[in-house]
Amino acid sequence: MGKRVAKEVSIAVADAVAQCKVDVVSAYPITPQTHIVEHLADLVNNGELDAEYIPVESEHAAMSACIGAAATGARTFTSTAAQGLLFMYEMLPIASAFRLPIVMVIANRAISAPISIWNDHGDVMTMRDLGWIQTFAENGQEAVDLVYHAYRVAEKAMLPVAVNLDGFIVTHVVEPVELLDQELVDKYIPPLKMKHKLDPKKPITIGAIGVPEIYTEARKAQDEAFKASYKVVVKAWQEFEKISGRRYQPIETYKMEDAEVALVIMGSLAETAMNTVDALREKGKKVGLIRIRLWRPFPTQDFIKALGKVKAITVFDRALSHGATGGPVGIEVRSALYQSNKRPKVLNLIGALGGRDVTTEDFEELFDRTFSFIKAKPRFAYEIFGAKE
Amino acid sequence: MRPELAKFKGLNIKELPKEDWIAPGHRACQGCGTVLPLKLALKVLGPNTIAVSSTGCMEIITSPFPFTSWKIPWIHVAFENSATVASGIDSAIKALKRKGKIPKREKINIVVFAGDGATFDIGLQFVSGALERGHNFIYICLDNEAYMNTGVQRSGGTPFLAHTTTSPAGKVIHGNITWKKNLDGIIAAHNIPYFATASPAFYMDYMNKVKKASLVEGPAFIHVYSPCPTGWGSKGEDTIKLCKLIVETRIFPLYEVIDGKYYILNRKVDKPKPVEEYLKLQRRFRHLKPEEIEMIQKRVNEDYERIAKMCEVFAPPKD
Amino acid sequence: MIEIRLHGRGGQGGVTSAELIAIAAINQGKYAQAFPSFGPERRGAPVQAFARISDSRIRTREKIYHPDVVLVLDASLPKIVNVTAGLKDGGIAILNSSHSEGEVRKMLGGYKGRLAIVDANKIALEEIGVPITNTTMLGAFIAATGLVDPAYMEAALKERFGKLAEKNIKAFQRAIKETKIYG
Amino acid sequence: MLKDQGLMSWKELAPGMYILEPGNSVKFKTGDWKSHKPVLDKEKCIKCGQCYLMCPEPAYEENEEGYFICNLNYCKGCGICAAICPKGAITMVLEEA
Repeated sequence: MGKRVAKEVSIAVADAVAQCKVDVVSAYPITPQTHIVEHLADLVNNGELDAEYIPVESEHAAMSACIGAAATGARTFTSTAAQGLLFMYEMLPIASAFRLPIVMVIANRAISAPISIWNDHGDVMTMRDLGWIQTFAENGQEAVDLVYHAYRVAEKAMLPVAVNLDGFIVTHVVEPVELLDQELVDKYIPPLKMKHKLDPKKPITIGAIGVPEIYTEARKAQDEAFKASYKVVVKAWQEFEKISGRRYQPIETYKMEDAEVALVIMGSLAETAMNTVDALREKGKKVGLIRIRLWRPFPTQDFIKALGKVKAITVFDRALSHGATGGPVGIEVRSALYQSNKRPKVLNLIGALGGRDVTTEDFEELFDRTFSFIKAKPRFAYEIFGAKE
Repeated sequence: MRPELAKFKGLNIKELPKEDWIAPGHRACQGCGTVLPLKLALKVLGPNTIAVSSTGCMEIITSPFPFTSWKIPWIHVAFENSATVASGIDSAIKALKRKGKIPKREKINIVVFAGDGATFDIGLQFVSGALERGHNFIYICLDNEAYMNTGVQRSGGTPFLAHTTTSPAGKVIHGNITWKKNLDGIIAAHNIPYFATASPAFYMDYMNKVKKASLVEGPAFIHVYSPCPTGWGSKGEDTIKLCKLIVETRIFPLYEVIDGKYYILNRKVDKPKPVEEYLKLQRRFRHLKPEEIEMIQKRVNEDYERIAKMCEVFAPPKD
Repeated sequence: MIEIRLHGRGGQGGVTSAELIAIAAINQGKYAQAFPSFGPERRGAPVQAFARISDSRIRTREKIYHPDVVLVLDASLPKIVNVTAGLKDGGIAILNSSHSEGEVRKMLGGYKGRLAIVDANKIALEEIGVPITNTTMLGAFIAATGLVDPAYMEAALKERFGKLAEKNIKAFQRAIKETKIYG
Repeated sequence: MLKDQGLMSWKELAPGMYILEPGNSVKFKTGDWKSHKPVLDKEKCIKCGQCYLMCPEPAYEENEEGYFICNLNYCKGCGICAAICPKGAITMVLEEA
C-alpha cells in the first residue's frame, strides 16, 4: 500500500505525473494551476524526474509542443486553466484528431470577463465537443488517482485526456493523499509504445489536408474511437481498483436507492453536498446525489440507471451556455432522458460561478426546491442560482 | 567562430545525392519558387529528417489526402506554431535518447518550413519562443511576400507599394503602404547559432547554408527568397531570373549571422542593377510611378549599405 | 470536526501555519485540510488561511464561516479586522499580544469568550531573530487547544524549515509554555 | 483505385488519418497541367544538372548516359529548365493535341 501523506493537492498531482514517468512537460503559468508545473520543474531540475521541461511562451505553445512531442513517441503532460485553456483552444481538437495520448490537468477556473481567478467550470465546458476524454475529481485523492488513470486510458485508447480539478478548492488544499507505490504505477502504466510516430525509419505523414471526399470519414473514425473509449475508461478503473482498492465509476451515486429527489453535480461540490444529504436523511427526507465523474464520453446508460426512482432532479451546472435550454450538464441530462422511459422532472440551476461558495444551507435550499419541483410544470429553461437581485 | 562552421568547406555539387525527399505529384503552381528551396533543403538534409510545415501553400500542395509528397516523417499542425511543434519534437528526441528509446548517436534533423505569414506575422511569438529556448532545429522561412495560400493578401513580409488583394493598388492608396518588416534583424537579435538569408538562384550558397544550419547545435534560421509567379504576376520561367535579380539589385543581400555577433556578407554587389529591372518583371509593381521607384531604390541602397557595414564591422575573427 | 481560521498579513506565513497544522494532524493519523484564502492580496495585506481537523474523512470544501478556533498571528490586526467574527460559542481566540487580558478584550470590542494570549513577537525575536510569528503561534495553538501532538508538529517543522527548524522549534516550544489561557 | 481518389471507408483509415505510404503522390500525374514541354538537344547538353536541380517538381531524372531527362508525367511545363540552361540546350515546345 502506498503511504498516506499530507500534501497540497497540486504537489501530489505533480508527484503522480512524475511517477508516470513523463518524458516531456510543456506548460505556461496560470493561476490556479501553477503549483503543479512548478513542482514538476523542481523535480526535473533536482534530477528527480528524467524529463524535458519546456518553459513555453504561451498555453497555445504548451499544447503545440505536447503535440510535437507526443507525435514523436514521448509521454507528455501539461496543465492550464481558464484563459490559458481558451488560448490553447485551437490545438485541442488537433491533439484528439491526431489520436495523441496527451494528458492535461485543468485547474478549473471561471473565464473572463470580468477576470476571475476563482473556480467554476466555464473553462472546460468550452472544450466539451473537442474529442478529449474528460474526468472530474472531487478531492485530492481522486485527483491523483485520475492522473494515473488518465495515462492508462490515453495510451490504451490513443486519445487525449483532461483531468479536471476545481481550482483552489481542490488544487490548493493540503489534505491526506495516498500515492501508489512506484512498482504499481509501473505495472499500471507500462512504457508508451506508439504504432505510428514521427520516425525516420518509418516515415508517415501527419496532418494531411482532409479533402471533402475524406473529411467525414476521418471524423467518423475519430468518433468511433472516442465512443469506444468508454470501455477503456471503465476497464482502467476496474484495474485500478485491483491495485489500489479504490473504486471509481463513470457515475457515482450517494444514497440513491430510495431517493425521491436528487442533485446532479460534477466536481468537488459533490462532497459538500453529501453532508447535506446526510443531514436531510436524518430528518427523514429521501434525498440522494448523482455525481458525474466521466463527462466525456458521456455515460448515458450509467446515468439513467443511477436515477433509480427519483421524481425530480436538480442539475447544478457550474457554467453558462447563454440562451440555450440549460447549462451544459443540464442540456446533456435532458437530452439523455428524452430517449428514456424514466423521465424525472429536471430543474437546471447554474451557480457557484467565479468562486461563489455553495454552503450546506444552500444545498438544503436546492433540495427543498427539487421537492417542490416534483409537482411543478416542466420548464425547459435554466436559472442562475444565487444572483443578488 | 564556431569550429563546426570553420571546419566546413562546402558541399561538392558532384557529391550531392541524386535522390529527392519530396516526391513529384505535388500540386504546386507551374514555376513555383517556393517548393524549389524546400526541395533543395531536403536534398541536403537527407532522410534522417523530421519536417514540420505551417499551414500554407507548401502544406496544401504536398498533402491532399490520400497522397503525400513527403518521403520523410512530416507533420502539419497549424498555421502559427510550427516552431513550437519542432520544440516538442526536439524535447521528445532528447528525452527518448536519454532513456535509450532512440539510439543516442542517431542524428535526426528537425526542419520547419513556414511561409512569411506564418513567420513574420501570426507565428512570430512562437518562433521567438523556440529560438530563445535554444531547441536544436532548423527553421526555413519560405518568403513569397504575401499570404498566397488564401489568395495573395498582404503580410508583414510584403514589400513597399506591392499590390496584393488586401493592399490593392488603388487610385488613392497605391498598394502596400508599409515597408517589409525587418524580420532578419529580429531573428538575428535572438543570438542564435546560425542565421542566413538565401536565394535559390545561388543554389550552392543556399545548400551550404542548409548544411551549416544542420551542423550547429541549437536553433538555425534561414530566410529564403521564394518567388510566387501566381501571386506576383511573373512568368513561371522567370522564377530563377527573379532569384538572381533580387540579389543583384541589392534588395535582398545574402549574408549570415553567427551567434548574433559575426556578420558575413556572402555576395558583395559592387555594380548593382537598378531595382526597376527587378520590379518590372512583376505585375504587382506595374502601377509604380517613377518617383515611387526612386523611393524604393533609395531605401534599398540604405538597407544594403547598413548590412554591408555590419559585415565589415562585425566580421568574424580571421584564424 | 474543528474549524480553524488564521489571521495574518501577506508574507507572514499564515498559510504555512495552516498547512503545518494539517500536516501534523494528518501524520498523527487524523483527517485534516488546510487552504489559503484565494484572493489577490499581496505582501502586507490582511489575509486569512483555514484549517480543519477531524477524526473522520472531511467532505466539505466550504469556506469557514463559524470557526472553533481563531489564530491571530499579527498583533496589529485586531485594530483593523474583526478577528472574532463568526467565532462559535465556546470557541477560542488565540492572539499574539504583549498586552494584558483586559486590554486585549477591549481591543476585541469587549470579547467575552475564551481567550489565549502569547507575546509571540518577543519570543520570535529572541529565538529566531526576526518578528515572524507563524511558528511561535503554532505553539500557542497547541497550548490553547491540544488538537495536535507537539511531537508531530515538531516533525512537520523540521521537514518544512530544514536548517532553520531548530530556532523555530525553540520558539514553538517556548510558546507552548508561555501562552496564557483565560476563561 | 478508389482508394487513390480518397474514396474509402472510415474503417480503412489509419488512426489520426495518417498517411503511411511515404511519397505516394507519384501516383498523381501532374504532367497533364502543361501546355509546353521541354525538349533537350543532347548535342548542346553538358550534363551540368542545373535543369534537374532547379526543377520544382522534381521531374528530372539522370539516365545511364548521364543526361538529365524530364519525366513528362510530372512536368508542368513551367520552363525554368529552359530559362536557366547555360547552353540553351532545352527548348519549350507546344504540346500537340
